[in-house]
Amino acid sequence: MEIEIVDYKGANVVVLSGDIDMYSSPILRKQLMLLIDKKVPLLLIDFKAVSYIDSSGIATFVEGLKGMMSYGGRLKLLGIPEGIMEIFNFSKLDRVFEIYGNIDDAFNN
Amino acid sequence: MEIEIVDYKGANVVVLSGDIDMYSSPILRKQLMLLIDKKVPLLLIDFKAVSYIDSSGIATFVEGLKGMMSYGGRLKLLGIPEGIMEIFNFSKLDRVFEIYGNIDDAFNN
Amino acid sequence: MKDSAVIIIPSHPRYLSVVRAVTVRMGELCGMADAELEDVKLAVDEACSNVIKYAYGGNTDKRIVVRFKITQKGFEVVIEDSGLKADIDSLKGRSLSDVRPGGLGIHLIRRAFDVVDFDDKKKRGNRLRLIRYMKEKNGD
Amino acid sequence: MKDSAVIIIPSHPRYLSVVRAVTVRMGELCGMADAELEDVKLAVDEACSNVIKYAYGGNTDKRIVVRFKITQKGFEVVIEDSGLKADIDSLKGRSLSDVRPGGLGIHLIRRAFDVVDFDDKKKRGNRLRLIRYMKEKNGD
Ligand SMILES: Nc1ncnc2c1ncn2[C@@H]1O[C@H](COP(=O)(O)OP(=O)(O)O)[C@@H](O)[C@H]1O
Ligand SMILES: Nc1ncnc2c1ncn2[C@@H]1O[C@H](COP(=O)(O)OP(=O)(O)O)[C@@H](O)[C@H]1O
Repeated sequence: MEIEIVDYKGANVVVLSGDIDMYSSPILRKQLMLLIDKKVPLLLIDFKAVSYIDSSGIATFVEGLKGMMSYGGRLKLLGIPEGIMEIFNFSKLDRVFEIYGNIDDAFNN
Repeated sequence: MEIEIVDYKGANVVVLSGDIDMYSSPILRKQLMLLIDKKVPLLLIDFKAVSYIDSSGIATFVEGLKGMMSYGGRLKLLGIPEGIMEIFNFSKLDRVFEIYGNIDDAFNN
Repeated sequence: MKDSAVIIIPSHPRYLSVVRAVTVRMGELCGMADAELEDVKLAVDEACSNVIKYAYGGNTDKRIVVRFKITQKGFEVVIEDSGLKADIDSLKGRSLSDVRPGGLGIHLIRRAFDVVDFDDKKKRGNRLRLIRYMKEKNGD
Repeated sequence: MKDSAVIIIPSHPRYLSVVRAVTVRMGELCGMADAELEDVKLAVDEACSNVIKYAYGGNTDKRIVVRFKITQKGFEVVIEDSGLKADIDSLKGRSLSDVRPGGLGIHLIRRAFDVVDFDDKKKRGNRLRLIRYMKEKNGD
């Protein structure tokens, strides 16, 4: 997994690529927590280049969401590939996360 | 490996994809030999979607080339990806095969 | 050793990518479609992650042995460790409507495999047996 | 079993894709770049193909054991079979300027690995040891 943090109109976008598994998700968790500790109001996660996610990756986002909700921040997921969306659906987390097709939709809604 | 045989302006084009290894090259060999037994004058091999080739695959083409040369036929390779070209170069077979960038170049030369 | 393969890795999460790669290749040899491959890959990864977390308590230099077998009936994966015995009763995931981190792995394993069973006969450690029955293919 | 992995396959060419997949993943864990990965993948495949062809004479239901080890010095791959002993003297490829099918495998193995060595101590079968020394990386 690679993590890149870029700016989009003043919002933080976490651009992920590769496999998010039990090996890489602690690294992801650390990056998310750094941002959440700063109480960023909006965090966009770009999934376009994510090839794989396991339950530890899913758990990391659930934790991130809870962290952000605690101070009224918003976590938005975007560009989730079909195979990965399927896991969000299966785990019923599609109802819990804000999920968007692309960065503009995520930013404007 | 997948093999598809298509027609291009009356010439046979063997379109290959995937891995050519000790498992798949006997299947490829059989297909080539069917065409060579018919003494086709021109055979184009499209490598664009080939992801891997080992020495058994290379040997299959050397054999095919020899078969075609025996009756004056021409075997032309095209669209060879960089990593695979590297193996033709290493084995000095780039000097032995007719190698072209794309199907038009292969057909017209 | 017809139609089977074995991969042995250390109980470190960085080797999970190796197990996933083998799982996908073996699934391909078994004739699985892409969506099936994804499900089975995830399930085997989850089972191995659980071995690292629970059987080995996070210890990363133990061994995990994963056996794959392609049979007439389907695809079998057996995962062995020499760690703490799993408490079968604790082996249930959370209710999926209870949103919290964790508790998803078991569901993902059960989704991909028809049989999910710890072998009682194993004395030390665990032997988890997973079987996915393959649907008969048209024309086969 | 720190930093090592073992894959065991039947001596059937259809399992070579499994060995290639493991080789690539292990090479990645070793920090190899794409071009290196390709070379090493091909070399390990060629060595296993030779086991099937020569040590096992084409017999497809024997076993091949491939061990991978990531060390400080580099990447080590040990390939074991229980087939016919290799005649070390016949173990040379053709001259590359002699164009004919075959005789390329050994060259491809030697290109990827600094050490290519049969272990004399093995009684039955063969144990081929391959080592690729890793260049020190800048800044590491
Ligand atoms: N290999 C195992 N050995 C012992 N206990 C296990 C094992 N796998 C799972 N468990 C138990 O089953 C529970 C559910 O597992 P799982 O659905 O993977 O969720 P998680 O690991 O995220 O809690 C775990 O919390 C654990 O108590
Ligand atoms: N594992 C092996 N056991 C016995 N002999 C081998 C083995 N590998 C290679 N050889 C010998 O080395 C020769 C060269 O091998 P190689 O370069 O792979 O070419 P090829 O297999 O195409 O002839 C072979 O022809 C064979 O005689």
